[in-house]
Amino acid sequence: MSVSAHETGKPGRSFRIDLKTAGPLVALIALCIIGYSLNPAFLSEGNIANILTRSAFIGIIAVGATFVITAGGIDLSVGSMAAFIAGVMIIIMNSAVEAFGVSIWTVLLGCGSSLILGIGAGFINGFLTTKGKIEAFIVTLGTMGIYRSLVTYFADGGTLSLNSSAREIYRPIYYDSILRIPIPVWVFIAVAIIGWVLMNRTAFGRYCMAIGSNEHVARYSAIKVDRVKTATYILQGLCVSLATIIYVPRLGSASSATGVLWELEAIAAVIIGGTMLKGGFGRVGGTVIGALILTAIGNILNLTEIISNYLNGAVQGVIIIAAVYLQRGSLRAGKRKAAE
Amino acid sequence: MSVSAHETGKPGRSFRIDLKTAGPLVALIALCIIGYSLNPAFLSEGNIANILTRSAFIGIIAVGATFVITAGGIDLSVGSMAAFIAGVMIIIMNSAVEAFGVSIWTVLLGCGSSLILGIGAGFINGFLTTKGKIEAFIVTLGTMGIYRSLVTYFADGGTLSLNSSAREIYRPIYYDSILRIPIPVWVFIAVAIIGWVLMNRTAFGRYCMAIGSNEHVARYSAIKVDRVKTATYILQGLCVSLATIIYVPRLGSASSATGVLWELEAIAAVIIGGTMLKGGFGRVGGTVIGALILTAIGNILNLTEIISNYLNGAVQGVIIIAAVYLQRGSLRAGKRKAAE
Amino acid sequence: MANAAGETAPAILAANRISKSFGEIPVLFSIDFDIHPGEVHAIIGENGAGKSTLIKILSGLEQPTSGTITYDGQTVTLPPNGEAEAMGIVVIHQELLLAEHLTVADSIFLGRELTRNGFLRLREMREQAAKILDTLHVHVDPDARINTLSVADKQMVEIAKAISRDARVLIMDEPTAVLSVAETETFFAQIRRLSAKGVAVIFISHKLDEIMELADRVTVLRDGQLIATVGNQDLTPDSIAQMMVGRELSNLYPPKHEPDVDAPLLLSVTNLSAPGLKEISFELRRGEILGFAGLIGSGRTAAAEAIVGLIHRTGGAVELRGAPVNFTEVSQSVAAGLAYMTKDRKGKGLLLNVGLQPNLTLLTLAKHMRSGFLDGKSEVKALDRAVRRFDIRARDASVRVGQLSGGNQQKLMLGKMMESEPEIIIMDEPTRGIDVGTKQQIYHIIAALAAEGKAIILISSEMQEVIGLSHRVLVMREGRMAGVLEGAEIGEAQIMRYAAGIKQGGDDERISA
Amino acid sequence: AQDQIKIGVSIPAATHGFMGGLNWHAAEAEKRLEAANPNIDLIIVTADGPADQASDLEDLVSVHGIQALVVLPFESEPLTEPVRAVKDSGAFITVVDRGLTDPSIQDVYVSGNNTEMGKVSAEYMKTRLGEGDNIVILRGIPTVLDTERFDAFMAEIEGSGINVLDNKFANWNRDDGFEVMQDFLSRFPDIDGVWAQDDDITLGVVEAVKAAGRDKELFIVGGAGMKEIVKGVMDGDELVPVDVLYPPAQIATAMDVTVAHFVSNGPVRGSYILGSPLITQENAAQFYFPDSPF
Ligand SMILES: Nc1ncnc2c1ncn2[C@@H]1O[C@H](COP(=O)(O)OP(=O)(O)OP(=O)(O)O)[C@@H](O)[C@H]1O
Ligand SMILES: Nc1ncnc2c1ncn2[C@@H]1O[C@H](COP(=O)(O)OP(=O)(O)OP(=O)(O)O)[C@@H](O)[C@H]1O
Ligand SMILES: [Mg+2]
Ligand SMILES: [Mg+2]
Repeated sequence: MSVSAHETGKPGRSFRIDLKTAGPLVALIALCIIGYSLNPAFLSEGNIANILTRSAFIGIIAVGATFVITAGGIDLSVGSMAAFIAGVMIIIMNSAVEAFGVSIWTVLLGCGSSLILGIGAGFINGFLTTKGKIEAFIVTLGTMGIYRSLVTYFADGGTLSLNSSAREIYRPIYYDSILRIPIPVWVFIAVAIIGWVLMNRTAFGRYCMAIGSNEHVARYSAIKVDRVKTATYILQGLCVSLATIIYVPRLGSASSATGVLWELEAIAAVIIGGTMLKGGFGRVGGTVIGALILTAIGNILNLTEIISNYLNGAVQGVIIIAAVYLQRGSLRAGKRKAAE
Repeated sequence: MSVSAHETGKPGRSFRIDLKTAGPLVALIALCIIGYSLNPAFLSEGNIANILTRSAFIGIIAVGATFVITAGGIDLSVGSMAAFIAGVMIIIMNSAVEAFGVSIWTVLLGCGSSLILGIGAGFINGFLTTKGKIEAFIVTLGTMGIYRSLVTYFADGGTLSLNSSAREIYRPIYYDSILRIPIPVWVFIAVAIIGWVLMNRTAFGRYCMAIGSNEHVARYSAIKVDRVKTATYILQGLCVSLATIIYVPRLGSASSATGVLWELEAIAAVIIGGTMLKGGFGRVGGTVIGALILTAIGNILNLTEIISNYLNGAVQGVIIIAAVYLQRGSLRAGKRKAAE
Repeated sequence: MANAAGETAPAILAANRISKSFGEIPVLFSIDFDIHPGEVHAIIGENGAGKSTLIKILSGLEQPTSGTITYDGQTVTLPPNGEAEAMGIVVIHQELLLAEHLTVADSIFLGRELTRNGFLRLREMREQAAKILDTLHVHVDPDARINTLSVADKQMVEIAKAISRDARVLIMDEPTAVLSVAETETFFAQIRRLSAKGVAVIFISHKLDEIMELADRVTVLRDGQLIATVGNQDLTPDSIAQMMVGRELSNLYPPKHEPDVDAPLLLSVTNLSAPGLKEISFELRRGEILGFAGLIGSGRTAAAEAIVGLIHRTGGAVELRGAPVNFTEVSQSVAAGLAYMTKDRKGKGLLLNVGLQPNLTLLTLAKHMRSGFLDGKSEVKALDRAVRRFDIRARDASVRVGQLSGGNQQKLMLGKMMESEPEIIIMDEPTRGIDVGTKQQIYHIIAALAAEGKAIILISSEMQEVIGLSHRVLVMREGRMAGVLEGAEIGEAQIMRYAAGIKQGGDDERISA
Repeated sequence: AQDQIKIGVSIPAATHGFMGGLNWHAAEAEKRLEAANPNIDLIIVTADGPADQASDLEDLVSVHGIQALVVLPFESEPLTEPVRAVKDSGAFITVVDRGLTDPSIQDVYVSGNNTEMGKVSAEYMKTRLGEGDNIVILRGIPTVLDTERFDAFMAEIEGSGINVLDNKFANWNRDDGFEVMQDFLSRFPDIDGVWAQDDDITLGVVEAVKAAGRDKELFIVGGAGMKEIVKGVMDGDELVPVDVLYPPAQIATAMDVTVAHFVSNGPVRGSYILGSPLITQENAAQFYFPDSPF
């Protein structure tokens, strides 16, 4: 009856961690089977590389969103923020090329400014939410409009394109591979691992969960609630800026159409992954799988002709609901098993 | 020392209600002053009628959203649902015209089917959320995709247009006035009053607040939690269907572009109005003002040319944040006053 | 212990003429209070007397309106938000303060995680947590999430959290309110160990025998005023009670009226099983008070929740007035005249962020409708009634329930349940956190209800209460019935023997009447 | 300035490349026309959807009291009645690009030609490909004009023996163009031509094709006349050898014509259909506006 410390040691726990992500994983595997049966090309190396690379953007952003949501917040501005950062990066790199010519420094300058912008934008969201005491939904709805408009303004309604010689240097960051794995995927893996460690192996992760679960408790536990919440938005900004850094070399441009609806996709990835929208409980591993699920759905729809193009959205909707249902189901089964 | 019942009675409560809506009201008045100073035509009768009529759509939908959010849920599907209902209404009315010719019954048939569809769609959201135990965000993200896609499918990628003779009969519902007040505004007023009464003067409203603030407590208090939650989604569906009934005669058509982003606007109106996104606390009066604020912002941007069109979104964002900040500020001041 | 040195050693923490008002409403008036290293200092007083407010001030969570705090002889302004913990002032709050989604180990270490190079030392934290829980004889998994624990286990986790911290002053606000005798004993053993090490302990409780047992000095508050601070040797339970309530307390328990032998059977439960519950059988007659005793986690709550349909029944049958019932929602059991009052007032009983009136009527809104609309006047009347009947005290009409004192919340919850006018009442820890004076009133109310012909199940960890009120006592152990006691058998020793598993109930002791 | 003539210009917001170009041309035309005609005040408003645009039209009448309206309807049917309401207020109406359901409302109609655009694209395909060759199509957003382009293309390609492997919506968006094309490439080992229909999509397609190293085996036909693409055509790009014009500058034409109605002597009426010529290396220079954002 009594639980000794040894019984509760490693094996039991890592088993439960597996169970937690098992839900989304089951859904992902089911999707893969569907994909393969519709078109064997689904599991070709090229296609898998495509899926992984594409999911990197949303995935990286969603890892950041996992922290914001776990701490009880929400960030609707990520898509616009990405467009804005991409736009400013391009403007800065283009002027740098004009002033100093092209070199690897041009790209580094671009990346540096991206990081600064991301952190700054995240800070603004965090500051307005915590110190301004305005609901996160409103703050980030507002900044969403602001960033989207600013990029349209900078681009004069059109497209900001990266100077072609700078692009030549920058291009490999999206298109090259290391050990046959595309660089964006490496970045995604790194962000996911760092995110997982932050969430599960540092006090910061604990604080996010505590704040999302009960802000009073966190406050009474001497946690600097405002600071931690702001940090989650900054982390989110950082993730957006990383995603933008690997996004820009892909098409070398930014416009008002960049990153539209990424916020919804990112939040969906987080929630499909098993994090609760109300906060208190975050799963970075689940988020990664959530991002893969979303990308895979889009990919599968492109690989088959059986569904009217007009109905893509419907199929997507049904699959998302089904995937989450499946996940809840298998989770419940898992729990029952664990109880036995 | 001990609370006498009279102290907790009527006067105190209605005083508090006034204070609660005062915040958004201050923001609205500030906006009106800005609007008038930019262009005196802002306060012309015609323009005011336009603003009121326009805000009716979002306003009616937002009244429904107030219940969903108060009970701790969220509904992202409202915009698509409106498009879908509008589409099906038009199809039904067009076939009715073909089969039986045009009469007032055509319009009544359309309205009837709109109500049934709205209730049904709301029920589906509610059912999947409560019985399927899937997060409302995911369920309604899914149905959002499904409805949007279905209307595209029905319209074959184009636009569904109401038969012009049916439109002739239906047209007054949007364009006519009674006692110089446009009919949509009357509907809005009616929905707002009914919503306010439901929220503040019936057991249902009380239950919504209880569920949103603590579902356990609600369950232990003999509240049929699943049923009440489902009812909020049905109410939301009903509101969407009413909004659609007055929307269809305006443009006489539905397409995949109908109702895009209405969900964000509706939720924004609710939250600007002072309802908390986490649930537990709903203000129908605030929501109405929130909807007016959003419409007024759009209108003001059309009044003046001083701002680049590209920056519309930015101005909108800044005003929304500022309005909510103002509201919180004046609310805080109000509270302090009440405490003194 | 401190008694030898305590008198001369300087106070570690002291409040000097502390006053506190919330807005315009005064709650504390010029209170002097001090505590010495190694001393156990109890604070007692009626519900709403200001005890919790005083300790919040002593731990920095509230700032006094006037007066000063001295710590280690220095006048200090204590930092807010639990930061005083870094100075060695550790608090267990009256209202459970745990984040529901964290695990037990996470909660115990929240805010002062063990880290190495910035990474959490998870295994170490888990092992330490397990060790602390073990010394308290608490059988919870350090990896269990808080939201899966019962209220009592949560309380034990809070205690574990507090004693694991490096406290110089340990402040505890009614830590034992939901604990039964056995848990209280192990807990007290830890307190004694800590105070022997020189930790100063401030302790609030409404259980006067605990005060007698543990405290070196006792401070009595009434209506925010300091009545007296007296040494243990000068105390008797009667004198404490009198100081607290300001009047003589006689007959804490009303006389028992045995129900008629042929009184109709209202509730009959056979072999009821549910998660955490195995084959419970008993019967309940009109006019009868059936006590449920047992250690924490013994399944008393599970039994009640299975009967009213809050948890899913896996086997057995329940009959109400002879007709089989299987409730799946509380609304059904309430409609059938069977009401259950939870002991988890914060998590399941009350909406903390709204006022008194909506809470009181939430269970019975149907009663307050006039032609489909809520009748505010009728709700106001109901509140008026409940305030009088249960002596609910709030300083200001507009307070949210979360701002009421713990005992007054409990009274409000009692009022809420009684609003439904049930015929069968299951009360889970009905006097949790209630002062002796009001307790007496409530006991009389319970007895009167039984005399009126209602049937009552009284789940309580306070053994005296079960003994003093019940006609029969059902003792539970590990989810099963350990035995049933009747008449003269009902006594502390017997109950403990069943509860601890020393004695098993044989077939002959099965409920007969 | 008491006889200031107010002209409202209502267009969709700059949410993708073509509309961005259109917005830019509108803003340029405003500056130019207002400078040239001091008594003319042009008021540009942008909308995010049909309902929003209907509101804009109301505002132009109620707060600005416009004498003329230049409108590019978000969608034809829904905006017919709102434009009629403007007409009823006495304003001169110029409709751009997407015709109203009731053409009698408009005084002037200026338009590109979606049907022709689809047809011209298909005709070019037929010159390069033949029996048994495979193409894929990336479409825009499901709307009437997309359907017009698509239907015209399919009608023209019919009977040529060219296989249309599949068509998917790429939402007039570069990223979607990139991803959809990637998936086409993994799905179909043999693609000879791509009709991308819009130059934003084209840019995404180009990257996907280059990344897959299949740029030698196929060519792409875009549409609209984005400056980057036109420049490529001019420079003899083999992957995107031609473009089909669908000029965003048509809004400027419409504004010119409308202003002319007020400042010139003769009345201005009728239709100005701009046509969709094929942009080739030879004629590209005349379609190249390096200053435009599009
Ligand atoms: N934040 C607050 N705002 C307003 N009033 C408050 C607040 N906190 C406490 N009070 C009031 O202060 C008084 C004293 O409350 P306190 O919690 O200190 O009582 P207590 O002695 O701990 O009672 P109990 O034994 O019931 O726990 C009560 O009347 C309570 O309503
Ligand atoms: N094995 C179990 N599985 C699921 N739920 C359980 C299990 N054991 C207990 N519970 C739940 O825990 C809650 C309280 O437990 P329990 O009934 O054991 O407490 P109790 O005997 O009243 O003692 P105390 O409340 O003092 O701890 C109940 O809601 C019960 O349903
Ligand atoms: Mg207290
Ligand atoms: Mg102008």
